[in-house]
Amino acid sequence: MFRKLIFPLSMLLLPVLGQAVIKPEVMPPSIVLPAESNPHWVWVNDIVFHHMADGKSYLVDGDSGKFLGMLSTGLGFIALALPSDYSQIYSPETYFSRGTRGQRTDVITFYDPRELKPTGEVIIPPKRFAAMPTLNYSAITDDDRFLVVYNFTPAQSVSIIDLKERRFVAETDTGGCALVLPSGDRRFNMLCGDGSLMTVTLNDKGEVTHQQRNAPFFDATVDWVTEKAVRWGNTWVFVSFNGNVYPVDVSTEQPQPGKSWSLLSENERKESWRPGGIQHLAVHQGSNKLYSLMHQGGDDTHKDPGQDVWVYDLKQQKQVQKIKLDKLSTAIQVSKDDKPLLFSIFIAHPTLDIYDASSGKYLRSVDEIGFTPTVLQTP
Amino acid sequence: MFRKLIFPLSMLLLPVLGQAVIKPEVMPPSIVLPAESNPHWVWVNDIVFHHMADGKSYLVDGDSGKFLGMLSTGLGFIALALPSDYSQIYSPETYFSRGTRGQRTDVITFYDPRELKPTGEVIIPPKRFAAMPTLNYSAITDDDRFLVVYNFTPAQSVSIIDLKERRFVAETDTGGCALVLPSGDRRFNMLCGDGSLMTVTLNDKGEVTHQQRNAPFFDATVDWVTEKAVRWGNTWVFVSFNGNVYPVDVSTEQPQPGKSWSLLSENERKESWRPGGIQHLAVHQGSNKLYSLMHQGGDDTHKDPGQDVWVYDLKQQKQVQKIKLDKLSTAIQVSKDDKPLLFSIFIAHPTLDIYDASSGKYLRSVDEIGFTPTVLQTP
Amino acid sequence: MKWLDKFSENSARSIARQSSRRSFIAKVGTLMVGTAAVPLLPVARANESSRPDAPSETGDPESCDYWRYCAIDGFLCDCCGGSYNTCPPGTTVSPITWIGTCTNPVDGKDYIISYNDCCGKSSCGRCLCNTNKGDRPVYQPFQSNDINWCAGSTVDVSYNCSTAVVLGLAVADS
Amino acid sequence: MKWLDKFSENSARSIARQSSRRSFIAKVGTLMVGTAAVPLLPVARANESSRPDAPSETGDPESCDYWRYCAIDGFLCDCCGGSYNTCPPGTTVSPITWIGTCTNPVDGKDYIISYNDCCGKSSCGRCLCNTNKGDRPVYQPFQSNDINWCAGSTVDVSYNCSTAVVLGLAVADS
Repeated sequence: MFRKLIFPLSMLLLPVLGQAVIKPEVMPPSIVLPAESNPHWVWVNDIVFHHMADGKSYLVDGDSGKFLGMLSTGLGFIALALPSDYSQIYSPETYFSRGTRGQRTDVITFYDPRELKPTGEVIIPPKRFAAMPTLNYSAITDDDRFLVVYNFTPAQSVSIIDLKERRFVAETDTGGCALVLPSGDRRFNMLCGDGSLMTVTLNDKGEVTHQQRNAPFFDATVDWVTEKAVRWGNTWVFVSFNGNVYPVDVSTEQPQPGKSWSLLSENERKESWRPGGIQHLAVHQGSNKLYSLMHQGGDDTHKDPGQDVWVYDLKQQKQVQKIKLDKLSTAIQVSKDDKPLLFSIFIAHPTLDIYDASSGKYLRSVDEIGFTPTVLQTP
Repeated sequence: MFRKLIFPLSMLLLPVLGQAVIKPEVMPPSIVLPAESNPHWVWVNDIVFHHMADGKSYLVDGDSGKFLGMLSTGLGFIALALPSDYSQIYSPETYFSRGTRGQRTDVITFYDPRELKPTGEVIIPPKRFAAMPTLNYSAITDDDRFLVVYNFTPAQSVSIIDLKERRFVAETDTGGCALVLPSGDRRFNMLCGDGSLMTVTLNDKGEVTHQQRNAPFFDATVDWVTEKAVRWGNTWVFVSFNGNVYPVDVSTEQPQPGKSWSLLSENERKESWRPGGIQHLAVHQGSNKLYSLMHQGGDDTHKDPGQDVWVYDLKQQKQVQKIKLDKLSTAIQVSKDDKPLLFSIFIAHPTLDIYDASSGKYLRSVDEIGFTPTVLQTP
Repeated sequence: MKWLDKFSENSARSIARQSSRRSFIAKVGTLMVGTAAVPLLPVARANESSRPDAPSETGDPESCDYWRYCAIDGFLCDCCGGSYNTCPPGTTVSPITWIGTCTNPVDGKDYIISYNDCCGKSSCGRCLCNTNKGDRPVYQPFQSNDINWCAGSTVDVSYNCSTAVVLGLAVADS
Repeated sequence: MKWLDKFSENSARSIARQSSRRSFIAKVGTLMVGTAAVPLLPVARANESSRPDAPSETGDPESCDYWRYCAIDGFLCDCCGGSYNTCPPGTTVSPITWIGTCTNPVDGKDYIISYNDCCGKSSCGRCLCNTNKGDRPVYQPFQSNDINWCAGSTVDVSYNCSTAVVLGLAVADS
């Protein structure tokens, strides 16, 4: 049938093309990205709230502002999972046989980071957490071997995937605890409703060998930390609705809470400053800096956007810089290199803004980045 | 697991709820629409161009401006198919096993028009035409028995579905011809590239028994009629890019072209008026009126929006009214009753506007109707 | 509210309604409905008038400011073919969800509100409203509005809209 | 162009870029790319400079006004991780499509342009451009830009963006 249509048409076109059909332009094959990832790249994840069956993630080069490509990532998309060497892209995804209904299938899709093409998938239990995205709903162990995905049905559990063998290992009940906070090659922590961390230990097959509940490290009835904790070396840095910082050293099975401190001075607190947003924290490891998205607001504004990023020295536990953003923001991220970029986006206005993370200087914007962009990831 | 979570929480809530947990409000079951459809209802179809995996159709009551409900209709959604008694809703839909990739499955989904729930589906060849929507890409035979779906791969064919038996009947090659224009209980026409109609005849099983090519009824090299033809009794009314009307009587197997006439006076033509839009024509059978969406523009503006609806008496072939719309429009539709409403929507601004179709008086608007609404259907 | 104005300013195709008393991100930044361990359905079908603690209604249930919506997150079912306490045609209610406490402006009393999601179709897309009143992080799931509570429905996680159902009178701890 | 201004006025979240010389609905109202029965790939890899009829380039290939886009419909691949004649990473080109004829502003000559779609992912969503120059109805499919030409690709109908490839010099019939 195909040929039937093609040939008559070629003839039909001949009078138009005339003798000019000599050397048509060669259409190169689809773009392949460089083998070396650029630390100034950023993935912008989009849940597409009004059309949740069509999740997407967009790759942008922070230096040039160029849009490099995208992935189609299914229904209720949260975020990618990027291994430390960026040799693969893993994506926990949900599909229904009839778009929004029918049989649900959850998969981890493996993408080639140069070709942005699926290279395989692992089917996992159809229980992946459906929620407003944060980066702590799935994570990779420190040696990049296992991916752990948080489930909520509303029973709580995790699914563990062997990334090397491309195999689903097992689902393990984690009742009472949520999030996935990696803390070693064979260990991760989860945050429990009572304000404690649970330590989960794996064997070399990825099977859970031990679950240990620990003592609460904050008062879960008065000063809730957000789900958006960030990792600084072997320390997870939790920040509460009220701007208190709770660092927890996870280098051993028994988490070691550090001394709590506040993002806010007496005066700033009086002026109702507080952290807020969907992704309100970022860490730059090299300089031991914490970036915190801030706004002025009362109780219950912990997810409001901000236009200020305050920077803290995590070692000295003190504020070192204030950056005024060009626009309101609900998500910030910092690149991992030693000339870091600060990325910012607002879920209600999909323009990615790029700053020099050291000076705070506004560099450039990239517009038309999705519909409701949520969280940012840097390789 | 479920219970494990529930019970501790009930206890947790008790102090808050206190003794007030007496007679909680009864949540009624989901809304069920009235058994009788209202002629002033309108379905607004949305291809959701930026998120095509999440097609939708919205039902609005033109009298109250109330949004009544919606359907999720898959990838590259074109339009519903509504039988004359509105006893069912049929929807040609496309799904991929992984949202935008993987195995493609095309189905006709059967929805209950009162409950807006799927009651079944028929799988059809995964070849359904993917294009900017018009209402003539699938249609039901006059006795409501068979649904005919136009395919393009780019080979051209139709799929025929027995709606009573809920069964796929057959796919038939229709090379050279497109669209589905019903013309009887067991007959439909297709429009071919040379400007002719093909007549396709079915037997009582829905099998094609005869295909007949006829003579061209317009010059397909100079005055192309749009795909958006509308049916007026046994006549299909075609309108060309230049505003010429080509009526064709299809009451017999051999289509009978009527005399061509123009929507435009000499003067209007000088002022560059022409029809345009995605759904630029509507017919009101009872009053024999043709509604045509008009704008001023040059060549190649045949899909531009308009803010004027000109009304014609189809029997007398003359203009009888000019309606100035409140907003730009790409799609118009008229209700079927004898106090008809005129509906209008613009693909770039999803607000449905409602007018008295007789007087042209603006009545009301309904906002937030989708993302890129395309074509309107009245029961 | 300045930033909300800013957003509305440059967006007709706004993804959220304005609300005079609600924070925004709010309306966009969080999704869904929370938790109520109390099974709402089925409860004996009391006649409306016979319920001793049925609050008086006032205001527009298609507005984010309607009193029951003091802690809602998502598209209002009242704008989607349902009502403030009823799911639209063809959607299925999530039996569990999260609750808020809202003050009825007529009697000045606080009521426990359950924000049940209606599920099984794509987002309705109309009347997006949200506040985070009383919202907690997802590790306290039954107090979190970030969670798509359709996960607990028989039709799974496709979220269409949210309702606001009165569970009863709230009695302060104090 | 008044209506385009009107649209832009009230929409930052606009679904289409402005273009000085393009009609709009245009940009939204029609979708895709058209037809070229001429197989574009594979063709012997001529060195750019050795092609006798390679047109000189001028202008911004991320703008709707770029000369090759005189009859394009859809998202510009140049804004989507590809280029004016290359598909973005992970997408697959549709081998058949429709053609337009555009005038190169440098040499004033008319060139035949093939608007090949890149397929297999959801819409890129950036730089939506369109004109209907030379567009015909879908019953003349290989001259219609209403058609989603990804239908002819190996990865089926998920449409990501559109390219504009020079097929050759157009020679007028007259």
